This record gives sequence, C-alpha cells and structure tokens, in this order.
Amino acid sequence: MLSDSLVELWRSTGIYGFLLPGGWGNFVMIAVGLLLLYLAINKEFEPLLLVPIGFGCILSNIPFAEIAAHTTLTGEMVDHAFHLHEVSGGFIGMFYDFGVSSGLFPLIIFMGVGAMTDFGPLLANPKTLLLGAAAQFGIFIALLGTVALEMIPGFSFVEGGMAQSILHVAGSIGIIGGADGPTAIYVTSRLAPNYLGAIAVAAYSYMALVPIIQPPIMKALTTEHERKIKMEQLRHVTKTEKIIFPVAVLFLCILLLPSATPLLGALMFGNLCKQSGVVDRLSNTMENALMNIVTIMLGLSVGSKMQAEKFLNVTTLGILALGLIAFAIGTTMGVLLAKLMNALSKKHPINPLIGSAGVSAVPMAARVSNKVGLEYDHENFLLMHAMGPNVAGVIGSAVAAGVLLALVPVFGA
Amino acid sequence: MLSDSLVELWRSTGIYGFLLPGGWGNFVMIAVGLLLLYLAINKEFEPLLLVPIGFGCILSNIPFAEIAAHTTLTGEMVDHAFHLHEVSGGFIGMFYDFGVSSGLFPLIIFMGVGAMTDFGPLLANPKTLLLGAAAQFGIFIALLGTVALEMIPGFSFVEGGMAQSILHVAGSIGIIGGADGPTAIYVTSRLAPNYLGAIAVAAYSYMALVPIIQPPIMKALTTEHERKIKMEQLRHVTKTEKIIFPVAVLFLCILLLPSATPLLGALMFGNLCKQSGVVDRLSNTMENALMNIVTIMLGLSVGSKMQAEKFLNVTTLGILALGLIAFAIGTTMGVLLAKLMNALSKKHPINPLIGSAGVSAVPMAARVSNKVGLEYDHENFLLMHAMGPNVAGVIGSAVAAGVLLALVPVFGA
Amino acid sequence: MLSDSLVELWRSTGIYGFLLPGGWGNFVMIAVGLLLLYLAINKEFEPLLLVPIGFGCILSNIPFAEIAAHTTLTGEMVDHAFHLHEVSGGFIGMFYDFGVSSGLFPLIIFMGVGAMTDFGPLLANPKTLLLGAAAQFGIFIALLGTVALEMIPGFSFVEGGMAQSILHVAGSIGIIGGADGPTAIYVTSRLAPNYLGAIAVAAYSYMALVPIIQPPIMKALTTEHERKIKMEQLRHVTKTEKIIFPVAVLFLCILLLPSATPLLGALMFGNLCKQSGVVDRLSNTMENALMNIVTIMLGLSVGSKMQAEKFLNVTTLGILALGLIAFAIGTTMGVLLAKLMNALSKKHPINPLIGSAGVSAVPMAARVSNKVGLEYDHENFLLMHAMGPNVAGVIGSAVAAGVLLALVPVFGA
Amino acid sequence: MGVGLTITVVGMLVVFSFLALLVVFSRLMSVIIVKFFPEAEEPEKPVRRTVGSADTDVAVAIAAVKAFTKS
Amino acid sequence: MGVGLTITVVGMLVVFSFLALLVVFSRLMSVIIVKFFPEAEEPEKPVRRTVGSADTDVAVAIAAVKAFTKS
Amino acid sequence: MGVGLTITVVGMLVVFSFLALLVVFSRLMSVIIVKFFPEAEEPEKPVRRTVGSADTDVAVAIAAVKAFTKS
Ligand code: NA
Ligand code: NA
Ligand code: NA
Repeated sequence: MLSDSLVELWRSTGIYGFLLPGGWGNFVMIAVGLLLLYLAINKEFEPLLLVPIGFGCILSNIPFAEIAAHTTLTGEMVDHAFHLHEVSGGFIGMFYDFGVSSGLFPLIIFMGVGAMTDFGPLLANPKTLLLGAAAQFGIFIALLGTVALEMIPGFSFVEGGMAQSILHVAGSIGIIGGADGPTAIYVTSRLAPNYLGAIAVAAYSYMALVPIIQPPIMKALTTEHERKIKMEQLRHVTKTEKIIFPVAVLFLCILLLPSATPLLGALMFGNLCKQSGVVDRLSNTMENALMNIVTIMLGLSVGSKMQAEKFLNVTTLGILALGLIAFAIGTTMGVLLAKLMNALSKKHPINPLIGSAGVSAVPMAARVSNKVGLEYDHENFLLMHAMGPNVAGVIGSAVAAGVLLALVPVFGA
Repeated sequence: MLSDSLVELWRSTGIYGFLLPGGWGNFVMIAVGLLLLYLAINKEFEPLLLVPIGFGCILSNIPFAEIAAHTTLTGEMVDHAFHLHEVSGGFIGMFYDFGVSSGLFPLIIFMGVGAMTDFGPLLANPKTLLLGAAAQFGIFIALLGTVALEMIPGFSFVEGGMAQSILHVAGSIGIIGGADGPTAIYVTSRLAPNYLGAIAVAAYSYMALVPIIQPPIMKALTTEHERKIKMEQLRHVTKTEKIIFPVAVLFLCILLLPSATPLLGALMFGNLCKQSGVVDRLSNTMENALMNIVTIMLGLSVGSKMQAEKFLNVTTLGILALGLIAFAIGTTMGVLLAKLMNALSKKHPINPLIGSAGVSAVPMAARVSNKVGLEYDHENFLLMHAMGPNVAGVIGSAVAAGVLLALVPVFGA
Repeated sequence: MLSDSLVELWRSTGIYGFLLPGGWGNFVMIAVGLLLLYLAINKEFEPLLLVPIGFGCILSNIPFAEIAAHTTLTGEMVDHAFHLHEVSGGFIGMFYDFGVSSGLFPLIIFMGVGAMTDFGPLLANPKTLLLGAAAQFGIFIALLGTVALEMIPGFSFVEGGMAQSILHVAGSIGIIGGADGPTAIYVTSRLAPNYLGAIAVAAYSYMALVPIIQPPIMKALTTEHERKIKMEQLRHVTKTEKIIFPVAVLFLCILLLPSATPLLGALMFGNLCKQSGVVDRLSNTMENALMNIVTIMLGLSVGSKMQAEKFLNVTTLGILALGLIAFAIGTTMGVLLAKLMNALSKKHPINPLIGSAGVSAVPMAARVSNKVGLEYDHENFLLMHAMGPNVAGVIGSAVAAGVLLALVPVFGA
Repeated sequence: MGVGLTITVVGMLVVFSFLALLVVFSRLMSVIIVKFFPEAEEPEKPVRRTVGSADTDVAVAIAAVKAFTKS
Repeated sequence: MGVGLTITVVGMLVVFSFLALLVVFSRLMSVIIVKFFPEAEEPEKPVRRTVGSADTDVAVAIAAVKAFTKS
Repeated sequence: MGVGLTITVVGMLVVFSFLALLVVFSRLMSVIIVKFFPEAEEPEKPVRRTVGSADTDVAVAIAAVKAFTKS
C-alpha cells in the first residue's frame, strides 16, 4: 500500500515525466522560458511581455500539470440549452481559449495603447504618415520569404496540420515586421495559431533588440550631412484636431478596409476616450488596470503556445530569420523613403533618421532615432519628430493586417 | 490574379457594403453613432455611457466586420463534456453575450453605484422615500401607453418576432421612466433584448436632458411661495444606521419581492461594503477599476444593439415619445406628492422642488432641484434635501423592476 | 384579474417561499449569513472574505431569486460549433461556474499573495522552512479524523452523492489545517465541491480566531525560559537571492510534485514579478485591482455554496470540529519541532513561539507569535523571525495540497 | 389593456407599500439606535485607505512639505 | 509564389493609398479647423481627473502645503 | 483507514523532504550568491512606479511645495 503510493507518486513526478519519450522537449522549453526570464529581468528586454511569456512557457511545459489544457464545459444538453455543471481545464489554457483564440486580449490591449497614444506629432507633420507606410514593406518581404522557404524540400511550415496553408503562415510571419505586439498576436491567432508562440516571441524579441538592429542600417544608408538635418519645430496641434483624427482614421478604414476595423477601432476608441477629455475615468482604466490585467493573462497565454513539439523545430529558426529580415527591410524602406521625400521637395526637409521609426515598436524606435541623431549633433532632438512616423507605423501595420486578414483566407482556402 | 485580388478587396470594402441592399441602414446608424459621440463630447450628455454606446454603434454597423457577431464555441461534444477548441465571434458581441444577455454587467455597475451612494440624507428624513415612490408612476403610465400604441393598426412592437408579447416591450419601455441606466438595461435584457439599443439610448438621453425636461414642469406645478420653502437642517446620521439600512432594505425585498433582489442585492452589497468601513479595498475597487471596466464593455455592448433593422423603425420614435412621457409624469407625480404631504401635515414642510428628484437620475435630478431653488432664493440650498428622494428613486425603480420581472413573464406568456 | 395578479405576486414573495417545505432552511442560512456579516463588521474577523461570503450566503438563499443558479448557454449546435444566442443563470452562480469550479479565482488570488509576499526573512534563516513543514501535520491528522468519523453509523460525508469517496472529503477537510484560504478553496473545489461552503467558512473562521486558538497551546508547550529566547538579528538578503528563490521553489516543485505547480506556480509568478522590479505595473495590479475584483467574486461564490440542504447538516459540525483539531495540531507540531531543533543544535537558538506561525494564516499567526513573545519580554520582537515559518507554511500547505491532489483521485477512485 | 392596468395598479401598490414600510422601518431603526446604541463621542476614526501607492504618495508629498518648510 | 506576390503588391498598394489619403485628409482637416474653429485663447482647462482618491490626495497635500507655508 | 494512513505517511514525508531540500538549496544559493555575486554598493535604485496619474500627483504636489516655499 505504502509502496504503491510511493510508486504512484513517483509516476507523477516531473523527473519521471521528463524521462518519458518526448519529455526532454518539455525540459528544453523550460530552459527557453528561463532564458526569456533572464533576458527580461537582467537585460530589461520588453519585460512587461517577456516575464509573463517566459513564465507561461515554463508552467505550460510541466509534465502532467496540464496548465495549458483547453477548457472543458461539463453539463447537460437539453434541446437548445447547455446546462453547465462545471468548467475545467488548465488555468492558462482557459486564458488562451477565452482571451486569445477569441481575439479579445490583443484588442483590449489596443484600446489601452490608444489611450496612451498622442497623435499630435503626426498631425503637426502629416507627411510622416508615409514613412509609417514604407516601413510595412518588411511585412510583405517576409511573407514572400516564407513562401520561398516552403519550397525547400524537407522544410515545411504546413506539414502535419500545423497550418491551413502556407499563406496563412506567411501572413503571420510577415506581421512580425509590423513591430507591433498586439497586431502580431491578433493576426497570428486568426491565421496560424500553432505558430503563436514562436511568432510572438520573435516579435517581442526584435522589438527589444531595436536599439541593436536599427542603428547600423540607419548609418549605412545616410550621409553625415543628412543625419544632421534639423527639422522645423512642430506646430501646436489643437484639441479639436486630436478629437477628429481618430474618428477620421476609423472612417477611412470603414470605407476601405473593414477587416482592419477591429484593430483600428479598438485603438481609436481608446484614443478618442483620451482626447475627448470627458471620460478620463474610462481612459485611465484602459491604460492602467484593464491593460495590466490583460497583459498578464495575454503573456501567460502566449507562453503556453511555446510547446516543445511546435517550438523545437527547424521552422522556428526560419521564423526568427524571416522576422529579422522583416525588421531590417522595414527600417531600410523607412529611411530610404525619407531620403526620397527630401529629394523630391526641398522645403521642410526630413531627417532620414526618423524614417526608421516607421516600423512602430513604439516608443523604442523613436528613441533610437533620437539617440542616433544626438550622436552626430548633440543639440538635434529628433524624438518628437520621430513620434510621427512611429505612431503612423502602428496604423500602417494595422492596415497591412487588415489586408492579410481579408486576402489570406480567400487565396489560402 | 492581381485583378482577382483587387476585386476581392473591393468586395470587402465598406463602400461596397453600404451599396448592398440594406447597407444604407448601416450607414445611417453610423451617423447616429457619430451624433451620440458629438452630444457626449461637445454637449457632455452622460459621456461615460454615450461615448462607449456611440462608438459601439459605429463599430457594430461596419459592413463585413462582424464586430457584434455572437460567440461561437467550437469543439467536440463527448458524452456530457464539451471539449473547447476555439472561441470566436465579434469582440463586442462577446461582451454582449457574456455580460449583458447574462445580466452580469448591470448588476456589477449596481455594486459600484451602491459603493458610491450615501443613504444618509434619506435616513435623516425618511418620508422623502415616498417621493421616490411617486416618481415611479411614470414607469407604469408609459407601460399603459405602449399597450395603447400597439393597438394602432400598422404599428407594432411585437411583429416579426421582435418580442415575446407586448407586455414584455411595455415593461421595458416603462422602465425608461425609472431614470436609472443599469435598471433599464437589466430589465430590458431580460424582457425585450431586441429593444435594448433604443431603450438604453432613450434612458441615457433623457437622463442627460433632465436639466431641460424638469424645470418647466417643476415651475408650472408650484407657487413661488412653495419654491421658497426652507427645509429644516438634516440631522446627523450615525454610522450604525448607515450600516443597518442596506441590510434592512434587502430584507424587506427578500420578504416581499425576491425578483428585485439581484438588483437591490447588488446595490446594497456595494453600499454595505462602503459603509461598514472594514473592506475599503473592495468598495474602492467596485466604484473605480471594476466599475470602469464594466462601463466600457457595457457601453460598447449596448451600442451593438443599435442595429439598422431594429433601430431605424417607427417604433423607435414610439419609444422616444413614451420615454419622454414617462420622465415628465414621474417628475409631475414627485412634485405633486410633495405638495400633498405639505397639505396633510404642516410641521416639517417639504419644498416641492425636491419631489422631482424622486425620478432618480442620480445626481443630476437633485442638482436640478437645487438649481431651481436657488433661482428663487439664492440662500436656499436644497441639494442635500433632494438627495433623499433621489436615492429613494433608485430603490423605487428597482422595486418597480422587480414587479415587472415577476408579473410580465406570467401575464405575457 | 387584479386578484390573480396579487395571488401571483404573493406566490413569488419570500414569505411564501420560506413557508414552503424546506423553506425554513433558507431562512436559517440567511441568519447564518447575517451572523458572518456581524462577525466580519463588528468583530473584524477576516472581513475581506467574510463580508462577501456572508452576503453571498444571504443572496443565494433567497427563495425564487435563483441568484446561485448555474449558467445555461442557449444556442444551436451545428457540427462541431455551438452558436451561442444567450447566456443565463444567477449572477453569483456564473461567478462560481467560471471562477471557482474552474479553479481560476484561487489561483489569481495566489498571484496577488505572491506579489505581496517577502521571502526575505525565510532566506535569512532557511531552517525555519522546517517549521512550516511540521505545522502541516494538522492536515493529515484531520484527514485521518474524517475517515474515522465516517465509520460512525448514521453519520456520513459521502451519502446521497455528496462526494466521490470519503478520501475526497477527508483531503478537503484536512486542508483547513493548511490555514490558507485560496489553497483550501482550490483543493475543495477540485475534490469535494459540495463541501466548499462549510470548509471555506471553517478555514476563514479559524484563521480569524488564530489569536484565540494558538496562545494557550503555545504557552502550554513552552517554558518561560524558552519564550524569552532572543533570536539573532536576521542578515540582509540580497535582491538576487529574492529573485532566484521563487524560481528555485518552482523548479523543485516541477521535479518532484507537478500537481502542486498550479498553486506554487501562481504564487511564485506573483513573487517574481514583485522581486524582479522590472514589471511593477503588473505586480501592483496583481495585488490591487485584480486581487480585489477576484476577492469580491470569489467571496460571493463561496457564500453561494452555503445552501441549506448541504450546510444545515450534522456533517458541518464534524467539519468544524475536525478543522479546529487540524489547527491545534498544526500549532502543536510547529512549536514542538522548534523545541526539538533547539535540543539538537545549541547555536542559533530558535524561540519556539515562532513555531506556531508555521500553520500559515499569514500574517496573523506571525503577529500572534510576536504578541505572546512580548508578553514575557517586552523587548523581544519576534515578528520578522516568525515571518519565516509563516510564509514557509504557505509553501508547505501548497505542497501538501499537491500530494492530496495527486493521490486522492487515485486511491479514492 | 386590462392586463396593463392590472400591472399598473399592482405595481404602484407594491412600490408605495414597499417604500412606506421602509419609512416606518427606518424611523423605528433610527429611534432604537439613537436611544440604545448612541454613537460614542469618539474622535472620528481616520478613514481606512486602500493598500497601495496612493497612501505613500501623500506621505512622500507631506514629507517633502516638511523638508522644504523646516529650513 | 504568384499569390504571394499578388498579396505583396496589393498590400503595399493599399497601405500606401490608405496612409496617403490620410495625409491629404489630415492636412485638409487641420486647415479647416485652424481657419474656422480656432482654439479659443482659453486658459487651458484643468485636466479632468478620475473620480477617486487620487484627487483628494493632491488636495490633502496641497492643503498641507498651504498650512505649512502660511506661517 | 489504511489508505488514510498511507496518504498521511506519504504526505508528511513529501512535505518534509520538499522543505528540507529547500533548506539545503537556499543555503547553497545564498552562499554562492553572497560569494560570487555580491550586491554592488549601488545607491538603491529608486523604486519604479506604475505609469499613471499617481506619479503626476506627487509631481504636482512637490511642484506646489517648491512654488510655495520659494518665496
Ligand atoms: Na508597424
Ligand atoms: Na427611479
Ligand atoms: Na499552511
């Protein structure tokens, strides 16, 4: 009896679990989770996301604990009514089911982002919107890269039911180049949920690495003279403009691209609440309590998708490579378009260093523009100028996401 | 291929959607949503509710975006267990399903309202409770009016499966006269959910319009002498009374009207938490973070019920008219009862201007009483006196709601 | 018609309901709920939990109101998709279904507890961990006691489908001795949900009574000399140690006892967020807004399990008796082990009064150690020394819970 | 229409009875409490506050005040 | 690969058109607003604040400041 | 009863082993950290704060303090 009990207990230990076939994978993933925690805590790489993601990865790879198990509803089906008796499942699995697979969490985060965003610098210099457009090239280049990789024999993103079509994966990988976490999670959870872990980790990692990835590209593409361009001081933007702008963006989106309206709608709802000034209770809650709660649950959920069998795979390397390419190309195109705009029009010159901020990665990319600028002229503060393309990048990647959500399900059917 | 793609994209634009049969209705509703935003932001009409409702209305009427789509649970049914794989639906549709159709959100708001309410002025002068009762007449007159309107040939609230019976609609429209948002939403979501959009909008609009609707009625029914009546200073109310009162109200409600206990129970739970002083952590959260989160989601959900086919209808005009009548009659009866009480008992005179505060619409109606009073005697501050009938009106309309929820399903079966 | 209506209304009153067969039970339970409110508000017995539990008990025993009714999902099942039309049920019943039966709420509370806990005193003097182990004896003695009680003819915890096996009840009753609310609720909701009301009430009541239960035992087992033992000042603990400790505990748990990882994982996630210092936004939210929201809903849910037919039963007396025994034995073993440790090693003496803090009941039990210590030497502050075994007790009872969750379902099958 | 009238009559009857009973009860309760459980003349307990940062903010601010004003 | 290219072309087209339209619109809006609805030279309204304890905190602190500094 | 005893014995065994292992581990960890990663004598980093209004409150209050006390 006692020995039965001990045997039973032994068979429920993690050590026993790791020694089962495939158990080593869980062990490795737990180490990866630890690595994320290390980077988040010691290196301060996007800690708000990587701490929950890393911890979620560890918890979800514990043998027998089933913390990432899907929800089960137990009850009686009578006619058209399901009388619920019990809800069960792993706690992170439930967060995932109701918050991520449903698309709720990234949208709620977007409300909070909206409530924190000031479109003032963009409105003071609207042409910087185009820099936010250029930087989205990275998304589509990575999409093409994914399709190309899939042609390599023996390497496949879709085999084994991992995705509905290569386009579904390609769109999701591409969106890493959007450099916007909630957008990446929203699109991937819709198109290729099996890749959610790898893609979210890649997106947040590269966003954390923006200060390392971007400066060499920015310097390579610009002359010292260009880097020293001083931009005109931004004009004062009235409150009315700031109130009308979010509504206007939403309207353009309604008319042209309804598939992007959940993302842009949530963003602009948060922004309107902030700018209107009449519902500060609500906008404060959106950017604080509500956003923090959702960030915790979203991070853990994303971590729970870092399952050994899906993550410990050569495709993950592919995702990391393509994501890096997407970031690099986005940065490049942003800088190049700024140079082109200067070439076309001499008045109101643009410092091309702010072009790189168009990838989004708010506010990191704008800070990088500022920092590189200061290296060459320690009185040239580019931060506010770079905030324009920076927030334009958020709109740009939401638009790109809308296109992907509209076309991929049709062509990848 | 490229042209296919562009055609595909064109067919997913909002412009294309608005041009489809019935699409104009969505366009009009988006304009209505904009109007609500304008009133909320520029005119400060109940912005905490009308900003989310207006934005929810816009988002829910976007063609193809399906933001208000109901939740779908995908999975496997095995014996009595439903193994969930995925949750899908529009994000506002999910808020509606889990928060409004379930009745949760209005009840949580009521907790917060309870945590913000001080029944002190009511306890100092309990007979003002009767003013809160008189003002509920509006509810039942509007109910009768709805039943009468239904008899007009060609005009119907129930046709096309819009409601279970005319009584269900009548009760829901009547409750607009309760001048209490969460009560109106709770009752309507139970009795006639198809009318939730119109009724909630009417209720909040008239609550915002209280400073315009009430003063003429108050002045017409009172003499200048009456308006100048000075009331005795309110006595100090002890903490013990404030702690026992919410429990006592709940008990009376348990004994006499269990159907009102979800509403009054939630209200008194919040109030007891506040008054007891031992769980301030909880009562602060109820009136701040929790209430704000739920207000955002509730407002968006109510907006999502402003669907073209249900709102752009002559019945909406009927609802607006009946709601206005309900408000006017509630105001009238409150003032008249105050006059009657003065006639019956000479000591402790009541200024009839506080009678109008019995409709609830906390704290707007009490402020209106105060303001009108000051017009005639700039030293006669009625605010605290009017808070008595004002909070009594909340109890009164919850009781009326209880009666409706108990009788309508029986007689309207 | 009018009389029909009045009869209908009379049949829906609480008075009528209490007079129906079995209705007196609801009435008694409402009185019990009131008693809990009285203790919470007037005597300040764990008010953060007992106010919501007491109120939940009252609301859930109101005749006809069905506030604790389970959730019902109404909709259409098409292939593998359930298209939801409506969610209904009592509002507290829904909190229970989605938050307690799912295990979510106690785990979220544990995150908050983790974010509030400082393991510093434990790290400064690790051998106090053993005191936290000794105090868990109470759990297993109460488990044995439950099995023994079941043998009394005519007395049964499992009859009438109340539990799957006596072991399921025994484990749940035993866990009262863990003196940790969320752990007790988590284990009971998994093993014997029908006893959730009685067990949670017993657990929180005894935690509130710690200042009355423990001192006599502590004094009986120690000499005056022992009570005056001065402990060495605690060394400074570095931030690095505090960051690594939660991860280390989790790892030990992963290797040895995965069934305890949901509880310890949530606890250590909260603690790591706090100690890392890089995600203060998140840890603040965990210990404030999120924890408060969940505390409200959890308390109401637990109260809803105080149903007359399940609570007004001689088994409840058994639970209360066994719970008290568990507390007393836990206290005893903690003190005795401290004495034993002193006997085995003369250097670094331990004041045995801190042994009692090993039962957890954070921070009440540590305060009791401090208070009793001061009675005998008014300069001997034991509070920080007692915090070591106190938080060790939380880990200890989570480990004990893990063992129960691993073995009971196997042996009680 | 008949049913509507019935509900109206019953409804207002219940609303008035309920609130009238509440008037009676509140009066009774106040009389009893003021007579038998008078409020001790205790110096109003400082309102308890939520655990959290707001408290410390004020503390910080007041500390700052003191620091600045001492000199 | 063909489909991928198509999506790329269409996608960048849409992104650019969308943001270019937004440039035009923003300019237009700003011109109209600045011309027809100029911001009144009002003394910047004090930012509204969440109802809650934070307000009173500041009030308390400022009251303290005044009290301390008056003397 | 037998099963109950078994669970009791196994349970206490596991609880004690687990916490005893934790004692050993904690000691080891502390020794290593204190020896190899001693805490730099850095001036304690100011505690990070939640983004939000509370910060600005204090700022406002302190600004007020300065304003009042300068004169
Ligand atoms: Na972007
Ligand atoms: Na009312
Ligand atoms: Na314990």
